[in-house]
Parts: sequence; C-alpha cells; structure tokens
Amino acid sequence: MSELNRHEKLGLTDEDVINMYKTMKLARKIDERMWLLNRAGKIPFVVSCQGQEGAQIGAAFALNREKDYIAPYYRDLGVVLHFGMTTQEIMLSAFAKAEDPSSGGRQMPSHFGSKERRIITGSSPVTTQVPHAVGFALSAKMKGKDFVTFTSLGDGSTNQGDFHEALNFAGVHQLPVITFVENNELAISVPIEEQIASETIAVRAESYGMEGVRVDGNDPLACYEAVKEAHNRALNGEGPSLIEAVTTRLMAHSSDDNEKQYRTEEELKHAKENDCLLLFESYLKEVSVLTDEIYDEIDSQIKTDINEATEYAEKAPYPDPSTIHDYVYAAEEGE
Amino acid sequence: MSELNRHEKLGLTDEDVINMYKTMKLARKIDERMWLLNRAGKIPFVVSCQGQEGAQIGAAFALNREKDYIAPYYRDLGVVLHFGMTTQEIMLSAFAKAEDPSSGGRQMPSHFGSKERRIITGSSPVTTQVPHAVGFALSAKMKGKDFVTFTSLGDGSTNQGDFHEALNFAGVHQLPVITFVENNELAISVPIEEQIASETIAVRAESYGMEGVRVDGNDPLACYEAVKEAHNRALNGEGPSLIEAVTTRLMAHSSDDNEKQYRTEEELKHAKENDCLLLFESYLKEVSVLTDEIYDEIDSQIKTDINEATEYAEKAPYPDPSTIHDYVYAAEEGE
Amino acid sequence: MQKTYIQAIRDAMYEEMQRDENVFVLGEDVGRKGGVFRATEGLYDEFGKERVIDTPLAESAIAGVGIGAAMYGLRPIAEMQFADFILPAVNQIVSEAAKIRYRSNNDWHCPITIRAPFGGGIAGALYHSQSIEALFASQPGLKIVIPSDPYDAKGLLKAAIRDEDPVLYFEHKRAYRLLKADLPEEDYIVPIGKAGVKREGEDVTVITYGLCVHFAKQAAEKLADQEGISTHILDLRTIYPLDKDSIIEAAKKTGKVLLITEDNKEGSVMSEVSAIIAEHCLFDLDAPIQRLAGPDVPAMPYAPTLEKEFIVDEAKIKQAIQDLAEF
Amino acid sequence: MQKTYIQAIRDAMYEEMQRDENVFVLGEDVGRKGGVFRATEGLYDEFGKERVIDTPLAESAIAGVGIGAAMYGLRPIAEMQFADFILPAVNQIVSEAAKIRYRSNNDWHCPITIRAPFGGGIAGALYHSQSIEALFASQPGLKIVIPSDPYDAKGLLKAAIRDEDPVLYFEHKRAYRLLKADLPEEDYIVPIGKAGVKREGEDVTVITYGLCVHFAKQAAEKLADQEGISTHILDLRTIYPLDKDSIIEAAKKTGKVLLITEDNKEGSVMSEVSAIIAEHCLFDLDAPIQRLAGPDVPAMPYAPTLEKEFIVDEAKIKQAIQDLAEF
Ligand SMILES: Cc1ncc(C[n+]2csc(CCOP(=O)(O)OP(=O)(O)O)c2C)c(N)n1
Ligand SMILES: Cc1ncc(C[n+]2csc(CCOP(=O)(O)OP(=O)(O)O)c2C)c(N)n1
Ligand SMILES: [Mg+2]
Ligand SMILES: [Mg+2]
Repeated sequence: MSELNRHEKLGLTDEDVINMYKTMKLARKIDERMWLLNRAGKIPFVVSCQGQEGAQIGAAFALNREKDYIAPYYRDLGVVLHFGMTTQEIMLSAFAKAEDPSSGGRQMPSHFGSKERRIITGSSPVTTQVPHAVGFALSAKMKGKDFVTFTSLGDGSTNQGDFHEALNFAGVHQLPVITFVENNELAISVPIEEQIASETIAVRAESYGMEGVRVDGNDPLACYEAVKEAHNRALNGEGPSLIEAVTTRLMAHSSDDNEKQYRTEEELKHAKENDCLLLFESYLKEVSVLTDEIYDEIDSQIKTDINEATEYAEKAPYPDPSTIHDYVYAAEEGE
Repeated sequence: MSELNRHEKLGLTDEDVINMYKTMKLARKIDERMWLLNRAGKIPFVVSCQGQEGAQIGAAFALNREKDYIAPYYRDLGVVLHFGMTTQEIMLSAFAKAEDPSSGGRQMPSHFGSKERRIITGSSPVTTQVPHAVGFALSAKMKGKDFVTFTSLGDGSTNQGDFHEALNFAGVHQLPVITFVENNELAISVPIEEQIASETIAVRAESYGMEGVRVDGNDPLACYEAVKEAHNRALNGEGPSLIEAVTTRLMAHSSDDNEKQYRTEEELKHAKENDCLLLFESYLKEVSVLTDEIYDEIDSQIKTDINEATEYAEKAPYPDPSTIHDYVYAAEEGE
Repeated sequence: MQKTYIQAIRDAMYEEMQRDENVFVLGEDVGRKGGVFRATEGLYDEFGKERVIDTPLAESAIAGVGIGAAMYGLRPIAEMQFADFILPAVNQIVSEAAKIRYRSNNDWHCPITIRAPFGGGIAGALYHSQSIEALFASQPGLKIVIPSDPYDAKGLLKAAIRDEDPVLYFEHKRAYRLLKADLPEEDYIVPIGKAGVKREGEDVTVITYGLCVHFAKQAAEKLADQEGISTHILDLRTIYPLDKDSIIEAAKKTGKVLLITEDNKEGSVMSEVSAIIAEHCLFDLDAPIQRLAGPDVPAMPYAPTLEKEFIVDEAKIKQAIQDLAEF
Repeated sequence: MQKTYIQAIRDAMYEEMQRDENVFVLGEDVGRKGGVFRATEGLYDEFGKERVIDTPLAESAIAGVGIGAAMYGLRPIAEMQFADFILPAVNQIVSEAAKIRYRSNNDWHCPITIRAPFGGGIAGALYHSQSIEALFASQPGLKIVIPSDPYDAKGLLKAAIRDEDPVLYFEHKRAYRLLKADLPEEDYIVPIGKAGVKREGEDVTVITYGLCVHFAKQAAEKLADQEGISTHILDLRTIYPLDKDSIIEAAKKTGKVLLITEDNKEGSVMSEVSAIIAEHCLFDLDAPIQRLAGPDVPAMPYAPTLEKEFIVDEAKIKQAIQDLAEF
C-alpha cells in the first residue's frame, strides 16, 4: 500500500472511493445545472451544495443505507443521492412537479424526504430536524433496533435553541445519533466570528456529554473516518457524537443571494482553492485510482443522466390545483 | 488576620459579613413564615429560597446595587432583599395585595420586579430572563454605561433554548453580563443526572467563549469571590461569565409539591447537613464575628420586622376588581 | 365506577399503554413524581422509565423528540407541565407537527398527542391560568380537543392517542378533581371532530367548551327551574377544526346564540364560531350573536379579587342567558 | 417622490434612527448585506455596526435581547427574516413582551418593534409564504399592524417605533416592489389602532388588510366600470386590537360585507371581524357575512398551479364582490 494511499487504511476499496467520487461529482453537476436552469428562468430557486459535497459524501458513506435514518438539511444533495434519490427525482423537485417524491411539488427543492429510503421529511426553519433525529434515536433505543440516526445542519444553525435542547436530550439518554455540522463559516452573510462565540463548534459537545470531533470538511476521507467512528460508538451503545466538518461554500447562499454584498474577491478566490471535488480528484489521480478513462466515463454518464432527468422533469405535469386540499389530515377511512 | 478568617482576604469587613448574614437570615425567616402562612391557608403559594440564601447573598454582595441591573429568578429572595426590597413588600406580594411593588398583586409571589431598584420584572416560564439580561448588557455597551447585568436561574433551566441563544449572543458581543446558575441538583423531581448531560454546568461556558466557574454554593464567601471576579471582568471589557454555584434545596419545590414522592430520607438528611445558613453561622462564630449578643439582636429585629410586615400585608387591601383592565397598554396620552 | 376528570385522563393513558406497546409518555416530572398534578400517577411503576420518561426541562425538545418518535412509528404522549409553557414548543408544533403530512405529500405523518393543563380559577396567576388554545386554532394540520367532563376526557384522549395526526389535548386543571362521573368499564372513544349536545333546549343556544360547559349546565338548570328558560348547550369538544354542521344546527335551533369561552374575547375560538354562524345561518337568528368571555387583558391575575373578575362563572353565564332569552 | 413599499419601510427606519439615537436595528443579515430583501439597505454604512447588528441565527435571542434593550429604554427594531421564522420567538413575544407592562403593574414596559416579511405569491413555498398574524392576534399587550401601501408602510412603522408598547409589524413581501406611491417629504405617522377607508362605496363593503387591499381596489375599479357596482373598502391596518368602531361603521354602510384575508380561513383575523359585526350590527345586514380566504391547508405550496389555487387575487375578489352585490 503506497504511502499516499489513505483510503485503504480506512478500509475503503478503490471501487468505494470511485463511487464516492462519482456521487460527489453527480451532486456538483446537478447543482450546476440547477443554477443554469434558474438563471434561464426555468426554476425559481436553488440552494447549493457546492463545496460541501466532500463532507456530505464522506459522512454518508460511513452510514448504513439499508438501516440508518437521516435528517439532512437543505445543502445535503450529496447525502440524499447516496441514500438513493435519483437525479430525476431531484429535478422533479427543482421543477416543482407532481412526481417529486419529497413533497409532490409542495416544497422548495432541497427539502428532502423519502420514507422508503429513511430520509426524514425536512422543512425550512433551521435546526428543527435535530430533535426529530433524537426522537428516532430514542425509538431505536426503546425498540432495541440497531440503526443509527444521522442529522446535519449548518454552523449558524447550531445557535438555535433546538440544537441545545436536542443534543442535551441525546446526551442524557446516550442515544445513537450523529449530529454533523457542515461549517462553511458563513450563515448567509454573517461570518462565523459574529455568529458563534466558541472557539470551535466541536467543543460544544462537552455541554452534552458527548464526543466532539472537528475534521477537514474539504476532505471526504477525513469525514468518512470521523463519522465511521461515531457510527461505531453509536452501535456500541457509547452514545451520540457531534462532528464539525470545516467546509467551504463555493456559491452564493442561494439563487436569491448576491454574495458580492458581503464577500471579498479574496475570500471567493480562497474558497475556490479549497474545492473539495478538485482536491479529491487530485488525490484519486495521485493514487492512480482515477484514470483518464474512468474520468471520461463518469463524466459522460453524469451528463446523460442529468440531461435525461432535466428533460423528463421539465415535461412532467404540475400537481393538479384540486389536490391542494389533500393530505392535511389522514384520509377518513384510515390511511 | 487569623488563618481561619477568609472574608478579610476577600476585602470584606466584619460589618460586611454581618450584613451578609443578616440578609441571609432575613430571607430564611421570611421564607419560613410564608410556609406557615401557606399551611394556615392564608396565602396560596410559596416557592422557597431555603438552602440557596448563601449563594444568593454571596453573589448579590459582589454587585453594585447603585448601578447594576438584576434579572433574578423565583428563588432569589436573598438577592432582591439586598437590592432593597423590604420585608413588607415581600409580604404584600405573598398576600397578593394592591401595594405589592412587583406586580400589584397580579403575579404569584417571587416574581420580582422594581424599576427603581433595577430589578427587571420576571415571569414564570423559566430562562426567559436570560436574553433580557443580555439585552440590558447590550444597552450598557451601546450607551457606554458602566453597569453590569446579573441574571440567575436553576440548573434545569439551563437546558432551555433561551439559555443557549442568549449566552451565545453575549459571548459574540462580549457583553458585561453575569449568568449565575443556582444548581440545587434538582428540577422539581428530576435529578441532575437525568437533566444535564455535561459533567458540570460551568463547562457550558466554553460553548459561549466565556469564563466558566464552579463554586460551592453553600458558601457565600466562595460565591462572593467568583461573582466579584466576574464583575471585574465585565467592567474591564473582558466580557460575560457563567458561574455555577452548587447549592442545596432544603424544602419541597414549592408549597404544591410533596418531595417525599421522589427524595429519600437520606437525601433530605444530607441536604440539611449542608444548610448554608448554619454553615455561615458557624464560620462567623469561629472567627468571633458573630457574638451571642449580635445573634440575639439580629434574631429579634428580624422577628419584629416579619411580624409587622405580615400584619401590615394581611390587612392591606386587594386590588380593586375594576383595575383588571389597567395597563394592558400605555395610557392614551403617553405615560 | 366514579372517576374524576384527572383519573379519566390517567386511565386513558394507562389503558392505551396496555393496549399498544408503542404508546409512551414523556415530559417534565411525569415519571417518579407522577406529574405535578399526578395525571401520570402509577405509570412509571407499571411501565418503567423507558416508557414514562422524565425529560430535561426543555419543551421544544419534548415536542421535537416526540415528533421524531411519532414519525418513526411510535405513539408519544408529550406532557407540557402547564399550557402556558407550551410556548417554547410552538415552532415544533406549528412548523413541524402540523405540516409533516402535507409537506411530504402524505409520505410521512406524525401521530403525536400533546397534553397540557390549561385554565384558571386555582390562584395560578398570569402564567398558570392561561387558555392558550386560540394561538393554535388557525393551523391546519393540527387538531385541538378540550374535554368538558370525565367521560369525554377519557374518550377524547384515547381518540387522540389513536389518531394518525398530531392532536393537542388541553385539560382544564380546575376540572381535575371538581368533576366526577361514572365511566363505562368497556373501552370507548369520543370521536375527534364532533361536537356534542350536552343539554337540549328551545330558547337559547349556548356554545362553549371546557369547564364552561359545567357552569353552563348548572346555570341552565337554575334558569329552567327559576325562570322557565330552556337552554340548549353544545359542547364543541374539538375546537379545531370546528364541527361546522353541529354549530349551524345548534344555532338554528333557537335563533339566539350565546358563545362562551374562559379565554379573553378578541381573537378567541368563539370568533370563528360566530363567523361560521354569520356566514351560514344569519337569517335564522333572532338576536345578535353574543359572546361571554374573559376581559382582553394579558392573562388572569393572582389576587382573588382580580381572578374572580376575570373568570367566567355560573352567575355570569346565567345572567347572559337570561338577557339573551329576554331579547 | 415615488417610493416603493420597501423603500418606505427603509426610509422610516432611516429617519427614526436619525431622529432618536436610541433606535437601533437587530436581526439576521440586516447589517453588511442590508437584509435579504434589502429593507435595511445603507443603514449599516450610515449608522455603523453598533446600531445595525447582524445577530447570530437565533430568533428567540433576537426577540429576547431586543426586549431587554427595550426595557432598559432603547428602541429596538428586531427583524425576523421571514414571518414564518418568528415561531421560535413566540415565547419571548407572547409570554414576555406582551405581558411586561401588565405583570409589573405599569412599572416596566417594552417598546420593541418586530418587523417580519409575510405573505405569498413569490414562489416562496410552505415556509416563505405564510400569513402568521392570526397566531398572535389573541394576545392582549401586543399590537399588530400590517400596511397595505407605501404611505401606510412608512407611517405605521414610525408609529410602531415610537409606540410605548410592543408592536408586530408584518410587511407583505410581494408588495415590496409591486407598490409605489408619492410620499410626503415631511415627517408623518399613521396612528396605530385606526382602520382606514381606502375607497368609498355604497353597494358592498370589503374589509381586508395587506396586499389584498391592493387587489380589492383593482377589482372595485373594474366592477365600477364594468358592472356599476360600488364598493366600499376598509383597510384594517391594525389587525390587533381591532378598530371596532370603524368596522361597525363600514359594515352598516352597505349592509353587505365581504371579509378578505390571504391567510387560511378558519381562525383567521377575519373571524373576529365577523364576530364583531355579528355582535354589533347584525340587523343592519342584508346578506350573510362572507369570507374570502385561503384554503384551510397548512401553507401555500410551491408549484405554481397550487400557489395560484391558494392565493386570493383580483379575479377571486371581483367574483366575490359581484356575488354579494347580487345577493
Ligand atoms: C429559523 C430560521 N431562521 C432563519 C432562516 C433563514 N435562513 C435560511 S438559511 C440561513 C443561514 C443558515 O446558515 P448555516 O446554518 O450556517 O447554514 P449554511 O446555509 O451556511 O449551510 C438563514 C438565516 C431559516 N431558514 N430558519
Ligand atoms: C418553560 C417552563 N417550563 C416548565 C415550568 C415549570 N417549572 C417551574 S420550576 C421548574 C423546575 C426548575 O428547575 P431548576 O431550573 O433546576 O430550578 P430550581 O427550581 O431547582 O431552583 C419547572 C419545570 C416553567 N416554569 N417554565
Ligand atoms: Mg454556514
Ligand atoms: Mg434546580
């Protein structure tokens, strides 16, 4: 095993890391396409995963996608792709079409949900998913099930009361839940030093009697390792973990935001230099896992996939107006 | 200075500590009287300070009662007595009489407030006062005023979202505010280990980039010292502090509670052994500050004071029913 | 067997926990202590601390963790120690519980029951006396029930626990030991969404809920005996969404409607009841729609003089019915 | 000079901050960025970061710290980025701000203004389109204002900032750039607590607020031209506590009342308006009190088909007025 090769030490095969790369790149390319569609006036809104795919994929690959439950946040395109959402489904949601599995076109894109894949339905108010994840973890403990619950959120969102209340609950009951903070050091326009009074977010773990870890979120392998360890702890009854992945926001907050209002050219340049996708690409080339041939194949597969998905979604029907009344409550005769 | 004498080292005179003792004892005796009145069916409700007077008086004496603002919680009889509330006023509130300065008989007793004395009006939902205290501290900073804001709460109450949100705000802006947790290791019936996941409450300070200190809350001098230091830091622009005083709840949670439901005889006995008033009394005798003569004088003063106050309050009129509509909003013609 | 209102509540939980092992209780002091009002008395001993969970003092977590467990498939009964203290959990209840089914297009749902003691008349002062239901009674996706007697207390709570959607269950703390009734031995539910006629009458229709039903019944008896006034009483039972048909029927019955709530008046649940009547059977009315309610002040004060002034009691109801009958 | 609705809001803040150095702004992204809708544009540069504070992402702290500062004697303007995200702050607003004067028997008070963009029609989906006002419109101690045009937007915001009590100020985000008007150069306020007649008419009375006033005016013009129907429009402006006298007067004027809100219907502000009318001038009515509102679903969905179905627009209003006129 070469000195350079880090993934084998983590028990990941070459195929594993190629899959990781593929999913990262798919997330990136879907996201890029959504921006184009937005700028072309075809979809009203995008909130981007760009720059955080490494953290997302590293974390997601450390989970058990046959058993675990996830409560992701709006940037987690990488996470939900690994949990089985298809490009077509993502595009259906971007176009607000009836077939969107997350919400039937009722929610903005990136408000993921799929019971079948154990993706817990999410909303827009930040951090509300964290107590939900703790509730799933409590259920696992009560019912003696061996799944782990994973939830993620942004750095700014760790300042919400729900973060504190939920993590304390998880800590008291030593529940199998992993809280993964994607710290891109911005909350819309507010930089981390005006947002968070602690040195790091990971140190907040001590307030909840849990393990706290800070990792390089631009490096999927580092994230994989940290989440894998947390997953093991959770399964071994050693309780919850808080993981802070220091990552990078490559784009504006959303398609409604103009980041020039608050981010300097310097800062933007620095962000570009930390592009997790390019860094992982270099690594995979360095260890001779990503050949030109594989690269091209992945690239063209992804293009086709996205083109087909976009075309399908664009043509798909909107929800019928009459359906607006559906599903406020369970249907009268049970569900 | 004798080896035993700890107060002189803190810059406290004999007169100071006698005053501390007096106020502690006054708080205790008022509280005891309120229980008697409650059991006699004369007042509907008591929530007790007993066992926490040491922490309260130690902390309060470290503040500047000419300038500082305080946002106390319901057990803080000791704190508000030091800030100028009279026995008569406390009794007026216990009897829900119109003259009660905190609320005119509208709130339960122990919901302190007095603008004149810079006692910020409090409510029943726990922890809401903590962001208010931060708002006062923000005002001090914005206006360049040299007051410090002090707020207190119970151990269980540190699990509310407001604690987290407020302390983070204070930490980010480095505001002159002291958060004082009176940790009696119970929240009604729930013991601290089922309540709080962290090792101590003081460690939570790190989440907010502030100084965290844990002291013996049964010892007023230790509390005085910790709060004095925090006060100095606040005035020196060194920001907020979190102080945990480990204290003792001598009584049931309130007059509506039966602590036998959840506290063993053993635990109750242990609590009694840590009675801060008796401990401080011993200390003051040991260093020959509290003579039998002074003791008797204080004792009889307090008795007279409480008797008179009770008598006055019992006779005082209730608010007139017609006043129920007053003060929902400012009077039409300004205030 | 004679049961008080609070025993009925406790029995409903006990029986549902026996029936379905997915039912569990969480809240402050619900375990060892059995609840500050003792609504969960004995449950901890019977079902253990895994199913009767003393939570940290954090209402948003109580609701939010409960919501998570409900989405997983359990049947949490979350207790808010006082209805006044449900407010830190509003975001979880309104943004989350109420919208989970709708936002996921029926993929997920959230069968949680949230119990909270409400109401005044027990020297609870501003923060232990509130009627907080109006704050939630505009949020589709939620159901809100308020029982007026032990029979409904038990039946509505069972229905709430078995319901596939989030139900807020507000129980009147002054009713806890005041109201007693013989309850059936057999299992029963009171269906959510249906109001109940608690007294038949011809002259005046009273529409109300909660403890006011009790006072209205007492007033009605006296008026029947003393004045020969015959009062029809509709108990809303579910205050959101409202049972429009029953409201319209009751209003039409006498043409004179008195709406009563212990809550303050402006923006109360009774506003909507009035609007339904004004929309659907205006021409059946023989008198303006009257509302009897608390004064529009922030909450019920502590002093007995003020508490009495605030509270809607039998005497005030009697007077209002009589005035309307004479209109 | 022509100003948009959002410029009017920004100007009100600017001028009040000039006038009174105790006025300051706090909220998420209100500083450097000038607000996500740019309502605070330029304030950071003009007044500095001490008076235009970018807060951590924590609404309960924004409200709670603001409340503290207001009690001290400052005049905070707290921004909630979207009205939908005010919910984590409900406890601070309802338990604290609303009750501070009352509970302290007038010793303390809390002059805070809380601004929040509300309303739909901008593809904001379930959580960026809500009308959240009904949730607060039963809490004495609060005042709630909702401007319908640039003139009122400026005048009501100034009145809110100068008010001695907490005011919730909801601004319609679709109105931000849609509505323009010439505003006076001089300082003025629009008094809180007073509704305003926005159109005189004889046949049908429309009572509404917010952006619906605009649509109602457009519909009324068309109906006047095309059908000869004369519509009277009352803009509530303050939706809590309501201006009862103006409501009663407007209802009596035509005897046919249409109440309009963009919010979902059951439990909306319009329920109380209806109840006031049914209580005070029932016999002046020639038709049932009609309500036109959003459907009773949790919130406005994202898909354009559903959003259009939800929203109250000019066409729906026109139809409703016409139906009522023909009643
Ligand atoms: C409770 C709440 N308040 C405000 C918002 C508006 N908002 C959406 S994203 C965001 C910033 C989030 O920052 P962070 O948590 O760091 O996540 P990031 O977007 O940087 O990944 C804000 C303020 C919201 N969605 N929810
Ligand atoms: C938000 C809220 N929830 C619940 C309550 C009911 N309650 C009053 S005191 C208390 C326990 C407080 O415990 P702790 O903070 O440790 O303070 P202590 O009473 O022990 O001094 C509870 C649950 C409340 N007042 N506010
Ligand atoms: Mg961020
Ligand atoms: Mg305690």
